[in-house]
Amino acid sequence: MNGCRTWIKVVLLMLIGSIPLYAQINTADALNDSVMSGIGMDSVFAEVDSIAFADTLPLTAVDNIVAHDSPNDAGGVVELYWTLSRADVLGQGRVSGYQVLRSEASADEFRIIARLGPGTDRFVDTNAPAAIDYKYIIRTLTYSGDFVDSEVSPVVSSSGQWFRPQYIPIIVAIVVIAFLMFITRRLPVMDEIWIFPSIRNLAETVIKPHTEPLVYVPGTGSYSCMATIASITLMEQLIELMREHDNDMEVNVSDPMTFSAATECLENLDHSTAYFISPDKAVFSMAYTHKMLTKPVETAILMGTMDDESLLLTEAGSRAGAFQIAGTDNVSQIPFLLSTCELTLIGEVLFLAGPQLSPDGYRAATLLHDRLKRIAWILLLLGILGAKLGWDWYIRLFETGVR
Amino acid sequence: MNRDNRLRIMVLILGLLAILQFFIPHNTGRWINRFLLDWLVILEFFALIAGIVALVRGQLISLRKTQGNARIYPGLFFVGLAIMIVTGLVGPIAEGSLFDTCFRWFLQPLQSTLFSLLAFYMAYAAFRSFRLKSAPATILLLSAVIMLMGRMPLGERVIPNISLFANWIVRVPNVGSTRGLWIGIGLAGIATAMRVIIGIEGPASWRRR
Amino acid sequence: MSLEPGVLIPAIVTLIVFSILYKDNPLFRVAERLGVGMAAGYALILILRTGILPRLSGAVHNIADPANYLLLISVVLGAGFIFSSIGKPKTLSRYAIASAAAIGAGLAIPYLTQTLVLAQMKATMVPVGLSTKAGFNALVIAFCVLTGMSYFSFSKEPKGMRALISDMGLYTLMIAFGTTFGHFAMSRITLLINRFLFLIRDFLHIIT
Amino acid sequence: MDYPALVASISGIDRRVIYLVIALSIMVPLLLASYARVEPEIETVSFYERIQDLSEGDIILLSVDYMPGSASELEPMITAFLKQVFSKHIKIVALSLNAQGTGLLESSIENVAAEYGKNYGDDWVFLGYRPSSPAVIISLSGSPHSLFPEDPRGNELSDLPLTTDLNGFEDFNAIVAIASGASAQDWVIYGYERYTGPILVGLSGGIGPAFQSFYDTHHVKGIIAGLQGAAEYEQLVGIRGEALRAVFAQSVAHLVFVGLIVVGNLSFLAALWIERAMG
Repeated sequence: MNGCRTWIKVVLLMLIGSIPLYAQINTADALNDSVMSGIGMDSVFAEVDSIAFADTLPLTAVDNIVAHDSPNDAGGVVELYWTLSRADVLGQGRVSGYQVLRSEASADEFRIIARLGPGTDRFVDTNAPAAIDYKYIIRTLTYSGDFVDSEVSPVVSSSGQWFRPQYIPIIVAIVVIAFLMFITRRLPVMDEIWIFPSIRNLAETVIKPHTEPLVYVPGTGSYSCMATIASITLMEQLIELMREHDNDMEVNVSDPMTFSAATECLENLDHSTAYFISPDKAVFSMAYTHKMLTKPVETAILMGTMDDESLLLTEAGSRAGAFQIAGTDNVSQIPFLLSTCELTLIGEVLFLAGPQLSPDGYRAATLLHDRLKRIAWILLLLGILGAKLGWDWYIRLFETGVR
Repeated sequence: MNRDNRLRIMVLILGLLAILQFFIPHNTGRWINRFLLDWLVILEFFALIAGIVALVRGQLISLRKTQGNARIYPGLFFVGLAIMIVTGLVGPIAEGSLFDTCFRWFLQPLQSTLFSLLAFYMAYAAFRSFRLKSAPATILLLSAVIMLMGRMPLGERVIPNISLFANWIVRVPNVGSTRGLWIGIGLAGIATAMRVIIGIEGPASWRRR
Repeated sequence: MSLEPGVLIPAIVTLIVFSILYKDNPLFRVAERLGVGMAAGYALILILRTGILPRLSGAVHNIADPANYLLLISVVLGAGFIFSSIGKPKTLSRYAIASAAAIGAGLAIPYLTQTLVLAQMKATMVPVGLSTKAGFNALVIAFCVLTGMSYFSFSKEPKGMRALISDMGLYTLMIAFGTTFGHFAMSRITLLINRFLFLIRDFLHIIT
Repeated sequence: MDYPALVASISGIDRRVIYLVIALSIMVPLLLASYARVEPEIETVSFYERIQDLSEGDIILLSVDYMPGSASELEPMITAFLKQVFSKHIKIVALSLNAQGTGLLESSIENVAAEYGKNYGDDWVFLGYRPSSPAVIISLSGSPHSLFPEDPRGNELSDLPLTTDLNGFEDFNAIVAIASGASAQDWVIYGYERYTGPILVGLSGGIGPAFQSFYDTHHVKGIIAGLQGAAEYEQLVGIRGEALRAVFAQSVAHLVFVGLIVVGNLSFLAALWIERAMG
């Protein structure tokens, strides 16, 4: 059974991996496309230029002006569209541009509010205070100095909206998640819960007898990052675990707010101290390196959001011969943790470690997360099928204003 | 009502405000957003002061503990701190100012050199831990090698079409897996955030011991 | 070799930092201590002069804005940090931290939902197939997303088919990690090149 | 010949030796300086063409955050980009979302602008630095004057011809975010749903792949990733910049990386084989 499974994996892997051919054709095509489009444009312009009877036709004004309040904004913005003067479309090089004139609907004092180049058929008036009625005129100018006005646009006024309809999917998603959270909290927490392997190893490492304090780094991100909050939660749980085994913890913090949070969290909690090192990530990792290379250390735990400094920190640890456990939500740093640390908590595991190790309380979070993942998974699968079967309505449910 | 409940209520209100502002295009939304972010900046400022106070205390202690040449190190800390604060408070901080110069002559080369060390560390990490130990390790190794070869001009001359393959890996499987990770991280983050707002995780939930 | 301080001092700093590659040494310690002090001062001045003072002047400009007065709360809470740092009662700082966490969480929820969840899901929902290249790529992406998602399972151990899928997930994730490693190696090497260029061109004038 | 000992010594080699190898593999190619030729990526081309499509007098919002850590990758990008922009007589409103990058950014714009005879206030304006990129991005969707009453040189924004009647995002024909990390993502997350025009990003090589899927979801319309991307862009714009030079040393270093991985694995396999042989 096991053997055959390995084989299935191997075959699937080859399927993914052995397609340089596809890749080749793909990239080539894509490149061509982008080039082609460029050429296309040029040829069009060439055509337009070549139209001869530029100056012979009468100078016509732009017509059917559409003016409306720009939707889903804070107000103060009016959008104008119109069809170009025929002289502009055909007689290239005759129309020098357009002027937008605006007046309050009550009065008839039109003032020029903008100058536009030839070929422009829309204008966004970003300076139209809400709830004031305006009317517009588009004036067509020629190089020869004469001009012609369009007729007055319909009266329009801008207004701020209180809600963006295209966000309904987001709201629905949030509500669903909140609801699931609610019912999952009500669930009886199973007493024998399966613990994710790397999290279990983490817990086991922490309760091993240590002569030196464990070194803990709650990432280098600000405290308003979810990862940092999760990391502090995890730290709390780990300390609970190791206190029974008389291990100490030394917390090194880079972000000042996180430092205050850590000190708060460790308040009146023996076996643990928090140190503020430096708000600057580079200097922080410098000081951390020095600490590692000069003081004996057995175990170092780095959890939270980290940028490039992650490798600086873990390399220092491995030079000091420490047993390192690291986790981050920053996808681009995970490979370095994998290659320098004995144990790595990949992405979301970081968020779930605290809940999984907590004796009770919000351990239900694990159930919630699995449910969310399962639902997302199924929705996604349906979506992929749907795309094949052309259920546009379904895919539109996930539309969040992506253009 | 006891203190913890008061804390929970404040957390709930601020959290809901922060969610709400996202859905309000009206100026009020912007106002709320600006307000909350100002709130954060102010807190960060004070937190930083507190942090520096803690630093100074620590340095003073080590200054008292150590004697002889070792005293120079905490001393240097105070020198550095003084330099920046004085130059920053008296003069301008724009480009060319004394403050900026101190930064450029010392902190900036320090930072960039430190991050350039990563090249060495990565090489060593690759040498030591990219081994054909297991199937996953092998895949990691292979895609890393393909990337290294594919994303350099001379790579083409070593292995033809390698860059196309590398690009394909970046564009297709890499995108897929990253998305998978992101969806998971997103969901986990949302759940954590909700737990923080209703006060079963984070500061509002810390027990007083 | 150029002796003007603007080049000499950075060059010395650069060499000192490189020295850590060999082993920890007093010079590195000197740079580190000095750096810790300067970085702290730098951060403080920066947030004061670019974050706090402009906000204050803004408050003076439009005094009517209620935000100015509501923000006084945050000032009071923030002061709590200083109290707690000198060992006074910690109630205020607890409130301050909680408020920071709450704001962070509130801001995160809608943005995470939009950008990391819904947008990514929608982007994956494209017609798959084996006949066209686009379709094939879409298939591979879909495969990677679905397996990559199912690598993590927290409430019960994956068995049978699920175990298979989650293993595949690990493999696909490894592809992404390998890719990222390659890219990062690239960018860090660039940085090293830049430092070397600084040393041999700007400092030692060996090359032009 | 004592093979086990040899193998052991290879796999257990001192890290300093590796460090030395890397140092040489970069230093030597730099000393014999030479330029390389590169094949532009689709994302880079798309970035380039989005800028080419703009017309004279358009305004681009350039938001830069780079730690000195990634300056070496991003600076060539910025220079090449600015050369393209100024030669097309497009105007630039720049700001910094990262304290450390501020000075470097202003000076590098200054240099290129001087080269093209562009003067401050009319053709480019530097707004300076404000903390917390989400705050800045969101408030820029409105009028910049509230957040940036004056620029670092002390001019009132309302006095400068370029900025005097900026009312928000609508006035920018494109937003270019060149970043070494967080702020590029903030532009996608916070800027995207407020700004309708194209958002183009230049990134330090590391976060390139992570942004690939933002490109596929059309959150961003173009990406310049890392030194390679910078070199490609220099080639597209048609200048022989630092990136094209560094790329050669880069290639050698990459080969050395691969070589190290190979050697490491050979010694590893040999060790396995010896174990077997010894039983």
